[in-house]
Amino acid sequence: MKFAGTTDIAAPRDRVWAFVIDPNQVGQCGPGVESIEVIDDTHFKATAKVGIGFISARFVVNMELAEQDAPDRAVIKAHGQAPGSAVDATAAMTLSDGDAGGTRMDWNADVTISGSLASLGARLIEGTANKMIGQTFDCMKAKLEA
Amino acid sequence: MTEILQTSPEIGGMGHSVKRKEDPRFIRGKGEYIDDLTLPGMLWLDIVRSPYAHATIKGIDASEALKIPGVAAVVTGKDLEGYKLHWMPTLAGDMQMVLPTDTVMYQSQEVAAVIATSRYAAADGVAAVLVDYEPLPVVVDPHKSLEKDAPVLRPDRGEDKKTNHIWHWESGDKAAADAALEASDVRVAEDIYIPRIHVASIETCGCIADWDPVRQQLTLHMTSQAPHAIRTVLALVAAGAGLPISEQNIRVKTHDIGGGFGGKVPVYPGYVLAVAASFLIGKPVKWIEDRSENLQADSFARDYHIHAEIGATREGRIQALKVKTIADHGYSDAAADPSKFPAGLFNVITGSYDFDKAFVEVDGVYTNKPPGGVAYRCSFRVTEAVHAIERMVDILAHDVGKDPAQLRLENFIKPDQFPYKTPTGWEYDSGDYGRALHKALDLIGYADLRKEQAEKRARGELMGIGISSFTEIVGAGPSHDFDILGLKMFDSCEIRVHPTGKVLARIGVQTQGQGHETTFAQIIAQELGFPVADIKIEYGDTDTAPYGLGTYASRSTPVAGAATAVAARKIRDKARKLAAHLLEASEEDLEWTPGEFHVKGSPDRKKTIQEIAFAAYTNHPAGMEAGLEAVDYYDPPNLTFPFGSYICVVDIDKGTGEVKVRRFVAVDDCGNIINPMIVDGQIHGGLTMGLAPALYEQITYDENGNNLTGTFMDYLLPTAVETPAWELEKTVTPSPHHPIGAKGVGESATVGAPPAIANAVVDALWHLGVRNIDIPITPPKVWAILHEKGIA
Amino acid sequence: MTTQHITLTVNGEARDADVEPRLLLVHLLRDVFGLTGTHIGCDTSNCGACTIHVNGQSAKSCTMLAVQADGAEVRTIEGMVAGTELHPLQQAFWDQHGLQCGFCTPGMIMQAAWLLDQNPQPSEAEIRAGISGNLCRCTGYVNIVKAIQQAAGELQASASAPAAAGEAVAAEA
Amino acid sequence: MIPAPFDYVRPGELEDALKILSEREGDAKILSGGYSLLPLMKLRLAQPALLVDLRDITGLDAIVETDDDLRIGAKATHRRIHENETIARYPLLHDVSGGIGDPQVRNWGTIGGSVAHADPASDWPAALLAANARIVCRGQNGERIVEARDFFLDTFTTAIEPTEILTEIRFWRRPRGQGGAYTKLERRVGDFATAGVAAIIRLGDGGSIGFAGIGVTGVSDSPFAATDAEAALAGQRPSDDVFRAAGEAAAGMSRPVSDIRGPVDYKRAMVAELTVRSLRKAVERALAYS
Repeated sequence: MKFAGTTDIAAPRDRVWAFVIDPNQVGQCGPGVESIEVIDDTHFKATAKVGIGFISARFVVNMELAEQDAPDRAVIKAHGQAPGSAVDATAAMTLSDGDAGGTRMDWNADVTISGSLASLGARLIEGTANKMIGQTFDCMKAKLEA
Repeated sequence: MTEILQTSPEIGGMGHSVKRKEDPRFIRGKGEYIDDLTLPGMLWLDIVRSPYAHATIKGIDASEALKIPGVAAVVTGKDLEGYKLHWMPTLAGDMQMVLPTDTVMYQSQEVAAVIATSRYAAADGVAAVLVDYEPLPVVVDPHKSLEKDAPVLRPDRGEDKKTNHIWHWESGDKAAADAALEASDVRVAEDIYIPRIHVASIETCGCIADWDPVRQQLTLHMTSQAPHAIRTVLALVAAGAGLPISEQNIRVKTHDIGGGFGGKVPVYPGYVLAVAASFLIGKPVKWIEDRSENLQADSFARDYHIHAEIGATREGRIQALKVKTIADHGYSDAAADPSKFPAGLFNVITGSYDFDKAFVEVDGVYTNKPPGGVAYRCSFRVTEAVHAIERMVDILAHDVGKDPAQLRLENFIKPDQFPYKTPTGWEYDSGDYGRALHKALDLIGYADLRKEQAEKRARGELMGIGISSFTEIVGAGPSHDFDILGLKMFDSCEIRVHPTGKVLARIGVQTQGQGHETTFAQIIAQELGFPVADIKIEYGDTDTAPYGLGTYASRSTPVAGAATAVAARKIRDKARKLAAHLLEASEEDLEWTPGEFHVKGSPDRKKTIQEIAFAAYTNHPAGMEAGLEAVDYYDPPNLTFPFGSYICVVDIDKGTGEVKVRRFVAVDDCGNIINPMIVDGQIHGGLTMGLAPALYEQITYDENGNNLTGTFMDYLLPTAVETPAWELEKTVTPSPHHPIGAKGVGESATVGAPPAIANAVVDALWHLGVRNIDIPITPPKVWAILHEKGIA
Repeated sequence: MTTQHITLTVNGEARDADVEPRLLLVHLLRDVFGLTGTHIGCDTSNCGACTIHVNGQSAKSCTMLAVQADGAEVRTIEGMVAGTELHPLQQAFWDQHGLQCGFCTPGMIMQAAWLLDQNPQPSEAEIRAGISGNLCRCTGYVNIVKAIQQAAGELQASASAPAAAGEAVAAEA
Repeated sequence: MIPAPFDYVRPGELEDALKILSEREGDAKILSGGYSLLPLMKLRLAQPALLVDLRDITGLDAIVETDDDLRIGAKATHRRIHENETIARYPLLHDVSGGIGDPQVRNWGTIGGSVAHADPASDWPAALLAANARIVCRGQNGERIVEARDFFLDTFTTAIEPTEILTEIRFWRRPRGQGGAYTKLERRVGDFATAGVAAIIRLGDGGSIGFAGIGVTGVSDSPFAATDAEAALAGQRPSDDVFRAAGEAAAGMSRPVSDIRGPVDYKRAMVAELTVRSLRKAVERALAYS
């Protein structure tokens, strides 16, 4: 599943950049994230309860800051597993100067769901994933603008 | 074949609708299916499965699972590797993983086994095993799998096989078929996909493996259509692994089986895991798969991508056929086809028609899907063949402007052409295709329906009539051509007549609902005149039943049924000697009527078969062995070729694209009939399993190899509401080479029904320019066509 | 693991058990009480092989917890025989060849029994709709429908026969 | 398939149940018929820590008409609703209750369970939306009434608080000149709806449409009221052209996803088609009840 969008953030680009490459900050905005453990500069591990309504699963997610081209572009890869299911996602963010000293973030995400969630929840997944990605970028915007 | 004498209802030989002997236990809930068995000290096995269709296993952490109360052990591929049990052979001679050591190849593949003291603890253990995967590129489409840059899925096959191509198989004369096609006035070509489906018997698969370390005895209670073959495979695997389990100490017992349809022929990793676990722990281990595991991991059927081309004269006289097919086998060829036929009996594709020239080729391909290629109630790829030819003939008829019934009648192999040699190498035993089609046309009122269709079409309503005149090929098979892993496809029967005139017979085939306890008793009743009530049929215990290859591909009646008749005749031959002794007459002077020998011309000078049986133990002549027993291992001289003509009427809802089967007439010819009631029941069930893939069932994958039809919520078996009231008729054309003239019927209807339905739908839409719709013909497919043509 | 004590009546017999709350009713019947006539064919409440009666209503026992049946009257296929006499539905399934592998049969008979309780003279369409929650892979449903029709006729006949006899007695008195 | 472990309580009084929900806020899930919840728990897609079984709580299953309302208790099963004599005069509800799942599901599944579960393809929500029903939610501090149109927030997500229990659904009493219908498309009997459309039409003086309610299920994150379709119908005289326009409007508001039930354009077209079919029947029934 591929998703793309643009988020305009009323914060300067260097701050946005610093946020994006800081696991402790960007990690907080991951869907359902309950805890984050930083492994090194580019690797971190999170637990996240992901789902919709009362249907949810707890994932252990390994994340990697796979590409960083300061302060223009970053790619984060996530590989999450729960009993019987797995999620793999790649999110690419391209930053450019926005209006009034703000930052424009063009993003796209490629999400692959595997296992029983994909098999059994096919009719629910696309909408849910779309919403979660929207929430992630809304969260980043909110935190950066706070 | 010899003449079939009429028996009394009390004897209940052939032709009597004897009520089934197996039913009293089933209707009381006293059947004994695998999950009904509990052995003392038994443990439960449940399986951790892969969420990925293709991934590297980086690690398996069972520590949390082992903390769960009741969890006794977690077995991984690395554990099995120590015993060389991590791979096993498939019945098709390929290799399949029991548990992976490094790579998973399809979603829901077995990754580890949890053994626990209850099914609940085992399930909790499965949820607690953590497996670390690294995803790999997934190949779902067999066409893409054949491309040069596709990842090689099976590097284990060695350096010289760096391709996903498994095998190539062909039949017929390519040059002749090409030339004949070139010379044809009319050429019709079409791509036809026959999708992956699943037999989905209502009982899933399972077993209890019971290794007795003291007696060195393995008893495997399991759901198998072929218990003897399983025993031999287990013995070979054990020998390869150096385990002290040899064939005389392996007992496979099948008990009652809740439907097979081909899905219970293969050896699944779950069976081997249970055996391994029982061997390691020394206790009985039960494995019962759930429905999702059954639908996602057990052998599939079909998945043939067919390109067919037919050539004919302007008048529609069929001349040549050429077919190229890609067979998607998943990550391993685990078909249950005879060894020499990797594409099964697909080359029966010339069907009921008198082709001059034909050429068929099939290429097997690996993809990241579950292995298989088993039947779905059909004899080794016959359904695929029949669907292709019946669709092609229908398209040809429409193209040359001829009624599809008429075109068929003009191109059928004629009764006087039998035995008929096909251009792809088969010899059809007998047939009268025109008689069956005429009967079906009369029964359904074909001419009136065509009138009705014309009127409706004028009003803008969509109604279609579809015909299928199929020829089946069953009864595998003659030993010169047919084997599975070298085991020749004979079958067997052993009959023992007890002194009081009661009979125990054991057969090498197995019932999964076909009613063998009744029909095989009827064969013996027919041949020996004992009442059916006095005959007990046993099967499914390899310690007692004679060796046989099992029940699939409609082979029970053609092969084991023949063995039963021949064994009975051996007994009758001895009975004749005994009767001659008792009546003080010469054997030649005795005449047999069902149940007794009498002296020709003196009907009162007679001995009943019961009296003769008693004498076999009490008063047999000097020099004759005591007892009245016989065994026969029957090697059929040829296959049998049941056939039939089906006609289907459909109405299409223009608003939603829904197809409703309004009527369906099935005229079957399965040769001589043993039990008409059971034959009709087989046809009813077969038709419903033909309706299913035509309109509802398909195993569907997304582009990542996730199975989207892993429960009965999404894999749609028809209910009583979707299923029409089938209308049945028969013609009888006996098989000339079968001892009782029977041909077998279990699968004809599943083979013949889908093209009748598809042809009806296309017929309803032909005037809009529609030539083919691949099954299952779902409402969205029909609606998309109607929408494109501006109708919806 | 906490367990709960439940008591229930199964085929007229008082039973009790200590069960985990998550124990499915079908597993209570099969694994604890040994009543293996009730089968499991799917996990998602689609196939109906596990159909039984709970307080007179047909239910899918794989989609019900044992604790939900606490205090209930449960009837399974094993409770359909009266002494040695088959229930008219059991007899009719046998007579009409309404079963082949027999695996869906107990659930099918239980659902049919409930259906005839509700609607003693169903039409063919009502029968088909009435068993639409029960999947059969062998019979194509044709002979199941016939069996239910036969049983409906017999149940009707036996329902009216004693009443008629009763009237005769009353008249004599 | 085996559910993960959970605790289970079966309180005898509603107040007790509400107290438990407060004490275990977020952990607890209400168990009614169980036919929606238990399959998800067996697949381990749902793993509630506590089930609160409403079985022993009496008085939540009445079906009564008041001067203004038709009130259906949350625990009324689909079958009891379908067979109820009063409901016979409510053709929309009669349609819906007779077509959910299969007979066994209808024996045990309840209206309250379905509505609170809020599966995006379930049938009852469409009817509640079309009929402008009201949903009674009880908490420890008393009752609150939520309009159906404010109730279905998202997939499996409703306006019920975790500490509340849905106790009753209130429909408006059927006036003369009103009719309703529900049409669903299912791949096979017993399947979740590919799409389903509930319609209520009240004919005003002179035969024009005085009120139109359209509820749609199966083609969005949650069932929704097709307000554009309602607007297209209001004040119009019933005709196939008007119905078609309403159908197009309803289709325009749907947000289906492409899946094994069909692609997006198909599902949209089905919404239009089913809307027309439900409207035809609703008007026919309205005329028959004038």
